[in-house]
Amino acid sequence: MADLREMNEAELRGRVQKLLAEAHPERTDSIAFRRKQYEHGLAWVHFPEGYGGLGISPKQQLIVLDEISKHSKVVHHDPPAATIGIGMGAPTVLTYASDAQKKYHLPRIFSGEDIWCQMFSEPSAGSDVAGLSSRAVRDGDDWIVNGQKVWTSVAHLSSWGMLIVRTDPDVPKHDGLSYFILDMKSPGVSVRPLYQITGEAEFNEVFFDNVRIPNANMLGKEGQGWRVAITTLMNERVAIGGGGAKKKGAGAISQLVKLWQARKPGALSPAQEVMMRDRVTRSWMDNELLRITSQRARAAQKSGNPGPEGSVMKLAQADINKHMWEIAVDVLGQDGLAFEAGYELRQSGFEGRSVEALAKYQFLRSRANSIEGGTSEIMKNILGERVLGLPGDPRVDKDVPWKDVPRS
Amino acid sequence: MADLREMNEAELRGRVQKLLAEAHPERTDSIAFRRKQYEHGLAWVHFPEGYGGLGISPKQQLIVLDEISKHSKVVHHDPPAATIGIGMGAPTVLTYASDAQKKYHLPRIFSGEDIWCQMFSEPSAGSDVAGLSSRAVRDGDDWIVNGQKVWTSVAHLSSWGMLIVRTDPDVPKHDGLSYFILDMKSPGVSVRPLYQITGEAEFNEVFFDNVRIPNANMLGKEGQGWRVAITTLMNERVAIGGGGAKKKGAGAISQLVKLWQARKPGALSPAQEVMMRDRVTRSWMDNELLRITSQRARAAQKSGNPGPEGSVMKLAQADINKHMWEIAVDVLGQDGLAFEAGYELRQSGFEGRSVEALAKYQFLRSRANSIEGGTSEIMKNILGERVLGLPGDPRVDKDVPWKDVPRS
Amino acid sequence: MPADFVFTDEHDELRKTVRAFLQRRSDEKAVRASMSSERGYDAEVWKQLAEELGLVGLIIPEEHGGAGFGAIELLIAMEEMGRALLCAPFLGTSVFAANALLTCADGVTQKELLPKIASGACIASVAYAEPNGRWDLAGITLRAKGTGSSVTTLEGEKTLVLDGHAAHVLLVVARTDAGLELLRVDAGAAGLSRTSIPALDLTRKLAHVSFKNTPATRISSGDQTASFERVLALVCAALAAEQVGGAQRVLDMAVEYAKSRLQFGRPIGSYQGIKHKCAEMLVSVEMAKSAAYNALFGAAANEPDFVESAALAKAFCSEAYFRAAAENIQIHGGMGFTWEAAPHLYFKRAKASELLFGDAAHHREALANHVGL
Amino acid sequence: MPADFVFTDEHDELRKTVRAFLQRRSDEKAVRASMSSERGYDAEVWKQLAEELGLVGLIIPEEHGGAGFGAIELLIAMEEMGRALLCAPFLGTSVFAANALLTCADGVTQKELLPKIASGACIASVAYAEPNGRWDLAGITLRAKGTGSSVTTLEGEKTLVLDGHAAHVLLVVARTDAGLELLRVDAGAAGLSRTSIPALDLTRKLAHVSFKNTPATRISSGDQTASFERVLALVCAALAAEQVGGAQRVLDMAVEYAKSRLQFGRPIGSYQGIKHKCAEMLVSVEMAKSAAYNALFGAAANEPDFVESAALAKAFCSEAYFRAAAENIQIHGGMGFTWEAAPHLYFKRAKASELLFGDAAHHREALANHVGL
Repeated sequence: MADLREMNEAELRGRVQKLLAEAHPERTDSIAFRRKQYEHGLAWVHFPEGYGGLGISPKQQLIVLDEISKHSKVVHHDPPAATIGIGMGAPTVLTYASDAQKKYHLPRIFSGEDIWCQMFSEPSAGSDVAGLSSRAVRDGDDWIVNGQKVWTSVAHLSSWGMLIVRTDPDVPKHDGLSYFILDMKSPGVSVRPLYQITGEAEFNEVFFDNVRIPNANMLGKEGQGWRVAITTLMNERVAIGGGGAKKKGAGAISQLVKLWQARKPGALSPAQEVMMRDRVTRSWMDNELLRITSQRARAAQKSGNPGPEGSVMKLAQADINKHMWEIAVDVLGQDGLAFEAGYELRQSGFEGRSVEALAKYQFLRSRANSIEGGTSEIMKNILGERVLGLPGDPRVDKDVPWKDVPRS
Repeated sequence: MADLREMNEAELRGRVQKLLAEAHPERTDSIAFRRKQYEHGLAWVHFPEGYGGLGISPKQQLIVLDEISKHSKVVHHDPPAATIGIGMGAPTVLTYASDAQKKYHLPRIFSGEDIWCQMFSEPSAGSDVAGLSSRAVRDGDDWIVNGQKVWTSVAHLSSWGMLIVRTDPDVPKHDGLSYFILDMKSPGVSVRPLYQITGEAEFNEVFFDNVRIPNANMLGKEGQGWRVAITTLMNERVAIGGGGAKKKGAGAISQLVKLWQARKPGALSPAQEVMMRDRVTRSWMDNELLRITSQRARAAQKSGNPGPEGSVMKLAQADINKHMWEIAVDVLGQDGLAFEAGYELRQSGFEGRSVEALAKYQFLRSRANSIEGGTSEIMKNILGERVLGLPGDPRVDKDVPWKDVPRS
Repeated sequence: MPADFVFTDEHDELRKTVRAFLQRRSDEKAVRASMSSERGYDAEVWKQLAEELGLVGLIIPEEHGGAGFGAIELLIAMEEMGRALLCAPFLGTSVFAANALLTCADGVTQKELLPKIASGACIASVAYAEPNGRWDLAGITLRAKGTGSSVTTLEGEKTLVLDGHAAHVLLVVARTDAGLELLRVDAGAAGLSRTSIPALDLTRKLAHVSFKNTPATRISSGDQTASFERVLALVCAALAAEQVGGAQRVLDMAVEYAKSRLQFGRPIGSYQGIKHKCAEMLVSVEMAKSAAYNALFGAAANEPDFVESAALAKAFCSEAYFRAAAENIQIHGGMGFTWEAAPHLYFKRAKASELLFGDAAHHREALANHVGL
Repeated sequence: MPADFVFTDEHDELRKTVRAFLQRRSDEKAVRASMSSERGYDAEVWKQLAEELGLVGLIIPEEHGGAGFGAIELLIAMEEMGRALLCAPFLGTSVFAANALLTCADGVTQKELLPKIASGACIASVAYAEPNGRWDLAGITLRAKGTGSSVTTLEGEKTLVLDGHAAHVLLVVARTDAGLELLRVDAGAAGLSRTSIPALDLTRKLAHVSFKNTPATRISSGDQTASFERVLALVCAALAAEQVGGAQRVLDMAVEYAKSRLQFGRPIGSYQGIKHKCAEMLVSVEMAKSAAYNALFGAAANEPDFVESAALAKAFCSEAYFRAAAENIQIHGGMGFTWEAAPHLYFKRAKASELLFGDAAHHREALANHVGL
């Protein structure tokens, strides 16, 4: 994508103005407007013409946004539930699907009419995703799928899912996988919320009981599923990375500072107060250094010399975040014993919380930071091996048919 | 040894009195007295008669000591330099040597006439002792040894050494080792002090340049060296374990408390003082818990239900000790920057030190606590595998001829 | 005489009995049922604990209908209850209230209440902490009105009362003209209101209590500051024992999981990343055991430094349990973060019992004062 | 404008030059030779640093014969010197003394001393700390006798003076009637005596200085408290950069060793026990870099929060370097504990630079005050 040409800015802004003349966000609902945006090639400007893009550099997407914002108080951003489809589903469809599929799915993904989910992880395949065991067996023009996926966000809202399953257990694990797009309304698909220790379900489990998928819905060739999945995952990284530069003391740490400054006077002895203040200070330092490290990472990337700054962030952030919320609960002291929100099991919402309630929620929620998106143990392997060049652990699952690899 | 009979206590005390009648410690030098003690079977009471013992339970050794102490103000304890010979050399000689060798060596070991050292570790074989590469090649009635040993205490004072070398590189590592006792005055043996980061040398390096050892000095059979070495090492544990129960607050922690209480008034701000006090308190707690854990280990052993308490001590102690001396230097603050003793390289002595100088010395010395006698990494493997029953790491050096195992 | 840390055959028998009972009646399913119940515990189990096992009156003397056991038996019971995550008013009633009555109350009250407690019929809770956030005795500011008379009135608040919602009797720690005293308020008293606190740890219920001109009976005579310090110390030591039981259990769970969970064709426990974590947990659990055992063997032997040992135990075990419970979640990976798996139940109990009766820093400060650092 | 952390091509060139020079002239052999020498550094190397590289006068303006560089170049130089464990009076003379002169001294003194310093001919040391153990400015109690006049006398002690044994000029921080001032004492002054302190870290020489009715010249005008706070901040930030260089070097050493050392037939770095340790070191080194870079880019940009950033840097880098140096010993195993191997040289430097100018707790307290926590 880096070698895509840039369009003359005025011309691009002109195209946006044309879109706005046809449909104005202030007077058009999100789905209808975004359909129009797609038709004008302004959905993903780096996609080819006719597929929601103009075949120009992805950096210029910002100009589109800027021009819309200039002329409209309402901006129809990506609907939150649709981000997986827009960020990861679309590029995968674009790269691997048939032309008819692209024409069908891309506008529906971008408009937010169709929510997409990603079904890779399985209960038995956490860090070792490629070791997954959901099976698809060929039956005429269809594949019949049985198995289970887990950690699937928005599955309960999704029309379509990106699915990777094992089609050949007799070859080493990466070689026996195939990639499908699955109509989530197919018979035999069931979705259950997966409640977390906070009592909320941000994710789902998805079960497949003799689910039929037409062979036409396989993306890539049989046995190439891992390669296709990599395309999806690469776009996950792009989607997650590049968080905006926060200001000093901003972000989560400001919540801890707020709690600290609002502490009950006299609850802590003077000595305990000194020690708690030092813990808050350490956490402030950690957060500040995380912020600076992310700035350094961006600077290094810009200058074309990306160093290890980026890779260490995920690992550092998990610990720092967990620590910060532990301290927050300790600052609350007696009040830390209450969990005001209660634990009624429910789908995750985005309701507001008081800073006290937030602290307790985050105290629990942050435990997953060192697990989700790569456990800290895996991250340390990656840092040790890819950044520092240390040799790998001996592997017992390489070059062995998947079915012969021991698993739990 | 557990099933050795106990001797009637009065009879045993009578034998000690007979020894004292022949030679009294107040009027006899250590070597002469201990020779007599050997002759009376009171050296190692659990050794057989004629070899310095009476074939009775080793617990009764305490009675011998008690009886001597009753009648003499002077007690000729094991000479410090001779403890390796007495504790580890003698049992190995007793188990594996010829009768003539036993008769020659045991009295000389016990009397302290002959100092013994242990030569197992090598520069390339640290945690992996059995991977050692010093070679012995048969030449008529002799073996010719080349190679190097390291971490050999008292080698510079020793008449004899316990030596393990590789006699067959074509079999897996444990199977190709043989065990010798080596006359340290043999041509080709050279001993060099090994200076540590404290500037002192507690240990030596020993080099072998075509050193000849008569085949008769092999203990055990050719290729059985590892088994013999285990005998030696088992006795090392016996010798090291069972440290006396200290009183609360006694031992090293009392030094830290002393330093803390003698701190410069006003050097730390009130807040820093609070935090430093908390660190001292944590260290006090850790040391106290170590003391209690060792009591628990003894209680469990006594009751015949040894739990994991003993195994955790080594690992815990290393960290606790390192931390304690770090805190001590921090308590000293500015004075922590000085190293009063200087770093003149010298053999380790036992001179007195001020508590300040001791803190700095121990700060450096304690860094080895997590390395010597089994690194903390190895200890964690042992705890994980032997105590908790977790599976081992995959091994690449099992069932492979030693010469084919990669090594640095 | 320093403690020798030897458990007798009777002790081992007690442990076996308690463990077997709890395995049957406080398995994970039972814990989850109690957690989500209003009362917070299974009344039937409480009855069995009282009548069949004699645990409810464990430290109540036989003359008052109890089992007449001491601190070592208490250690064993708490350890096993912590291990099983038992939901029951044991800490509040059988330890805190019973010990407060034994140490501070007059003979008449003892004679009336202790047998009821031992029988399981009476839940008694000590109303100690106040909303000022403090755990030290000097933080008690609730003041009984009127002087001299044995009946007085209370106006104010207490909080974090263990099982306060279910208690038949509240033992209120308050200031009188005599100093710090224990006052009795019965469940139906006028102006008494109790609110359940939605708790971080669902396995231990807490209540907020307020008094509006509520009649209360003075049941201690004279200032109880010194006695009550020892009562608190015993509660902390018992809680430390419970923490040790929980810590050992999460270590066991982590190890079991690490043995059976395979990734990349190997049990995750064969990787040093997990193995060393487990080994470090083991070290810390063993040290925590030493701390709790030392405190309760010390209590049993009436050691003069018992209050100090209790502070050490609460300080160390609080952190050790929390760390172990957190690592257990980590070792369980994604599964450890789900509601349906057990690790979070221990994690929340660990955090709550860390904060309850003062956190580690609070007790380290107390310890430093005792030791004279 | 917040710092952007971009090194220019000129910066990269400077780093390359310094590193190449130090690889030649401050390899381990050279360091050991300097360590055991009386002077503590190689005069020839110092001369080259001044004349060939222009580093000695790095932050001295060109008008005073220096290179006229700023804080980013200082960051680069210190990082490389820390990496090479250079033994030289750079921190004491080129950073502390030069900056003190630039910030606090009168024009005449600047004109006289700065060119001499830049040329390498003059070692100047700031006599700051006193035997009371304090590092804060309020801890300065040495008081110059007499008032008003530009010449006064000193009576008392200063300690931990960087390269004080070799200094030609001492810049003494003392109290006068005007407040905190900088006074000049030349090497031969009457009543001046200097004793080398046998140092934990042999790579940086420290001296104890005492004044007995020693004549001293006032070279600043008026109270310098505020200015001197910024001087100290720059020293701390520079020291933090040196710590980062050292920390990166010990990480590199540890990784190299972990790759080449085989045990049980595998490089020890293939075991997660060692691999994860290295990964954790990497995280901490990167965070330390962020801290030091932030401080010195901040200084270069004249950020108003520079003193705060310097405190953060010294606090974080002190601990990060010490931990990394300690882990490097551990990863080297027995070898790491020997005199002949390099790890202990870094370990001692790390500990000493942690204590120098206030330890991490000292700087965290300062930071908390600045941030208003």
